[in-house]
Amino acid sequence: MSGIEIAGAWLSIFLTLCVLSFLYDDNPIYKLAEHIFLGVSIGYGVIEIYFGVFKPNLLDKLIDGTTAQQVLAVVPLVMIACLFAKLDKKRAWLARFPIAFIVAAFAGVKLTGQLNANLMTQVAESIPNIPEVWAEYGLWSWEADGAGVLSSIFLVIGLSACLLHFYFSAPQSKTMQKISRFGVLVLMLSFGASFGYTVMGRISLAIGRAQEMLGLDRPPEEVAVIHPKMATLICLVIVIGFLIAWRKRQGDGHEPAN
Amino acid sequence: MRSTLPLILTFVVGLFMVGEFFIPHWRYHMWTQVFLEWGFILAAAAYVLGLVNLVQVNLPKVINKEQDWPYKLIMLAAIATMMIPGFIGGETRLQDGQMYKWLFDFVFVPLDATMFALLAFYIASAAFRAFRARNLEATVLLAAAILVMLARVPIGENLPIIGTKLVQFMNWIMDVPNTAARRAIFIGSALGAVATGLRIILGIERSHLGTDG
Amino acid sequence: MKRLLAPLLGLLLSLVAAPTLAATTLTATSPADSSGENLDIAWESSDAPAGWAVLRAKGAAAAAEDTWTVLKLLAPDARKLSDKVTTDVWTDPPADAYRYELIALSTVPDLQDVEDATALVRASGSVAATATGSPEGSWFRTGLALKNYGPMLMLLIILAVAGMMWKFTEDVRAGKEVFIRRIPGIDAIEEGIGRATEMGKPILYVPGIEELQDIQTIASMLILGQVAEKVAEYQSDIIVSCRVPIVREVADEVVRSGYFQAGYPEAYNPRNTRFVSSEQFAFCAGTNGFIYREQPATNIYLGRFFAESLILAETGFVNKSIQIAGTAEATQLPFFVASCDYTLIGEELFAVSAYLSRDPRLVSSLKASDWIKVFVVASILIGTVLATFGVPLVINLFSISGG
Amino acid sequence: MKLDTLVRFQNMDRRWIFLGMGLAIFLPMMFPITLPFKVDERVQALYDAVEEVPNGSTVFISADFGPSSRPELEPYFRATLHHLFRKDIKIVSATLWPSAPPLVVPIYEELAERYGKEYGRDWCFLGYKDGKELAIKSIGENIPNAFPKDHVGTPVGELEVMRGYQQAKDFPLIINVSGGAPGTREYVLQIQGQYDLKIASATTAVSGPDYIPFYKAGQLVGLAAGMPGSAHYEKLVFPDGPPEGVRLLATQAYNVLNVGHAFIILLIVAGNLAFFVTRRAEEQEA
Repeated sequence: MSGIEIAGAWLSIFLTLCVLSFLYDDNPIYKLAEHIFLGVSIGYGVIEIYFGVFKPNLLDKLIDGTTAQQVLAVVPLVMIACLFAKLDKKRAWLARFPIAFIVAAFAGVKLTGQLNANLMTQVAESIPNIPEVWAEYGLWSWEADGAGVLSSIFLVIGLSACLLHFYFSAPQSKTMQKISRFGVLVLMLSFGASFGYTVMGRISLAIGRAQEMLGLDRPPEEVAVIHPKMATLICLVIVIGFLIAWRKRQGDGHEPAN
Repeated sequence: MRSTLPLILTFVVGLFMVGEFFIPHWRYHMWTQVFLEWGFILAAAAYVLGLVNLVQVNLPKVINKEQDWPYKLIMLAAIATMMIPGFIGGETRLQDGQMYKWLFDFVFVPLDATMFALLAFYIASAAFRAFRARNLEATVLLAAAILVMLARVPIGENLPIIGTKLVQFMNWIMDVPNTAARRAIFIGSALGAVATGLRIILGIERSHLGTDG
Repeated sequence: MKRLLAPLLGLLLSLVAAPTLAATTLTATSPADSSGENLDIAWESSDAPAGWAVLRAKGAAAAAEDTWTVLKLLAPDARKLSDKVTTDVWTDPPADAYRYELIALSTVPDLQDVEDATALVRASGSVAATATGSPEGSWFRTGLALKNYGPMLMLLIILAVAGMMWKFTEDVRAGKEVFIRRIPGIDAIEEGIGRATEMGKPILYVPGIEELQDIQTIASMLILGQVAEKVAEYQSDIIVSCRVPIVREVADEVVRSGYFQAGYPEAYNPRNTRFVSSEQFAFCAGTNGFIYREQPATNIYLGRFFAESLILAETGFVNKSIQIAGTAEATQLPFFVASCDYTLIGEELFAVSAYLSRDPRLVSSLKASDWIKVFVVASILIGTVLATFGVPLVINLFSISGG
Repeated sequence: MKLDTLVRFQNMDRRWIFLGMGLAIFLPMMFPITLPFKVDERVQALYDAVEEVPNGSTVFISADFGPSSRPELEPYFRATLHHLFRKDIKIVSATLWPSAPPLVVPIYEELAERYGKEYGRDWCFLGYKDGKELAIKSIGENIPNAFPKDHVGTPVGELEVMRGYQQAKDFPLIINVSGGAPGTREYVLQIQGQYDLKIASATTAVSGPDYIPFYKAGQLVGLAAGMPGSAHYEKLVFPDGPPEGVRLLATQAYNVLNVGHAFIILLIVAGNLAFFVTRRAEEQEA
């Protein structure tokens, strides 16, 4: 492990704590980390898009592509020129052509893509084979997590009710209101369940950060040179010390946003 | 011309791309592929405009020493600090020993992961605040959340008597009502997408094309 | 004639090939609804060699400059292979016909770092069967060969929506009123703009974090146009925070035209339509900064969101902003529901621009989707009944496969 | 207890909650507790799908995760590599996430070395491809076209493991380690149905519920979601505990989650109790 990597490991722990200080309040040390993050991420995005898309798909084709590729690459070049015309107020209208092109192309391809994947397939999958379900699970089977005819019917009715909840162009009759309410309840059940399901993932992320700060994610030989626990402790003292000093300077009158 | 031509372009390109699904022939697909590639190149080129926008927004703040200007300066400097070694490193930029890789590993990654990890805290405070049994809908929401949270970890599973049933019931919620709700959202969005797509292709929605004649 | 030929042919074959391999037959057929780049290779055999190898050459008849490629080595029980005849149609367009050789391997060769794989494979076994096939591209996908009526139904739905949009627009023009149910979340957008104006604070608009190719982003851009127009009418400010540069450029155009529509083209400040960062959490941190430091009175999140949804919404809550969110991203809806004042669920997002504008042509598209929705619900219910009696008609109607 | 205190409790400064959450994560890491758990049916299906792949054949792994989803998915990723290499299954891998290569390549190299697997013959990594859904489409149709070279610049034609694997349907199984979009949803929607592919997914806890309908509909052959998914998979791959030099990070973290969940549940319950007491009091006053 080189010195520069050890320095990197310490820096990364320090930056982690800077971001966590946002949990207390928006503060200068967080703002510093935030703006470094913004800058680095923008630079990263530009570099990756240049080497990932721009160079292979445009520059390389223009320079060493076949004739067909070179001719085809001229079109996006012209469109880029039109897009950049935005910078000049008088010619800004030229940018409408590339924007029209890109919006239309993606809208067109997504139209069938969504229809295929999110409507056709989902409907086809939503029609249960009740005799088969009956033969396999009966009315309700705890062992199979509640699979059975009851659940199949619930699925069909719940789906229909949710869909009808999104019916916009008619006043809701009494029956429709009831169906719609049932649809909302099914939606809420799903949202609550998803929320609960997600909590785990979010805590896992924090565990990941804690594992790094305590050095649990590294082999012992690296821990021996980096001393992550020590780094965490020192950085923690610096960050907390800074926060106290900053709060004092702000005076007692300042009520932090909670 | 300034407003009609973009509409014609929209119609022709949009219709052509709808055809992508219905016409499988490779002679057609070779062109739809090219169109999409052009779209990606165009989106990539817009990064230059994005940078211009960033400088336009932030540089005047630095020059006029507006509030928070030192941070804006740091940000602009950080952009350069990342971009220069990136271009110098070229194809090898992500190999060990490159400055770009070092910045990625020790600045970008921890900041990114910690920003994400803030969610562990926010999700707790959001749950505490929002999950109050004010009415039937809210009660269903909260009951489902608690049940799933409990059944998802070994504590719930190991509860005496109800443990196994709890996990089975959670799976039922995920499999049945959750599937119903999700499918309804998928199907609804697909319908919305069709309507939106058609409105664009047919030129009914045109706010993205400007209006100043 | 046939009776006479068969034994003759058998005799001929037995002279050419080893007698044990006479039982192997090879076919190369073009799949239905294909792009014309694929051939399905299948063989039947009673043999049990150590493995199979399939070789391919271009053209229907043997030629001197034939180049054979080893496609794949397969396990003894394999009986089929789907071959893609070209990997780049621009430089190597599909030929009219291809020849295939099936080789029954006596030993499985190791082709790692081998110069002439074809020779090695040939030396490791004997030709069991040959076949010729022509890849045929289809110019129209019907799905009928597989009893999938999905593609046809899809075309029908698209045409029906377009047709209904035209019909309902005509109805409106003729004076018929189209009713649209109240959607509180959308009404809240207008209230939020009014509130921001009263407080003298800006409005924050986040069009999701997806690329422009996502239909939710496109829908959000269309809504932004309506919102900007309202903001301009109220003489308030709108900050648009974008993750994707091309989205910022479109947003810029959309907001500018909204201000123009409202009659205040000079009031638009392009610096308020911002590119923040293309990385998800950096974008999130930057947008958080806007919420903390520019104190918008109303935050509008419409589009496709991911994990940043809750960070943004919680920061907005602390800032005491009115928050309206809308997305079709099911995973994030729970967080918006928990943290925002109003949440538009799924399809409601796509209804916003029509609802806000009240343009009869847009409103008519809502009514058209409603009809398709009724058709879908009816299909599911009828399909379930039919399937219970063993009739899979509706399932076939919605099935899409092959390609 | 005073009513006033209960009202204040309901609107308490959220930083107390943050502090509590921090402790709920930190303390059990310092003082671990372990509880037994059963393997989920969907994870079992995922494991069985890998078991069904004949020894010696080749699977495709799309490793689509980044630093942010790494804690949840890296343990699964490692476990499945142990599983595949142990079974002598070859691997062709690629990613749609730009931040994935620096993360996954070292893991491949480490485990390939452990099992004596050779690059190019037993496994290969084709690197990152931009284009999201479009890239997935080309994986479905034409892998050599999407990835003309591997991550170190070798033309794919020279990789023996790639011979005969030109499109997704050539693989008996596709494993998608999916941290979000683009990921399993896009794989299923873009190419699963069209080519009738066998796709298995390991994903984050957040995406899990989204993919269950796919599993139910048979569009996925198996599904491991979040830290529990990874922990369950670790248990299946190493039923008798980890061998020398292997750490089961997910199993360890799974137990930390217990406390985090319990903390949030307690918060919600306490919040609601306070809410009911104050509301009743308000109703009585009114």
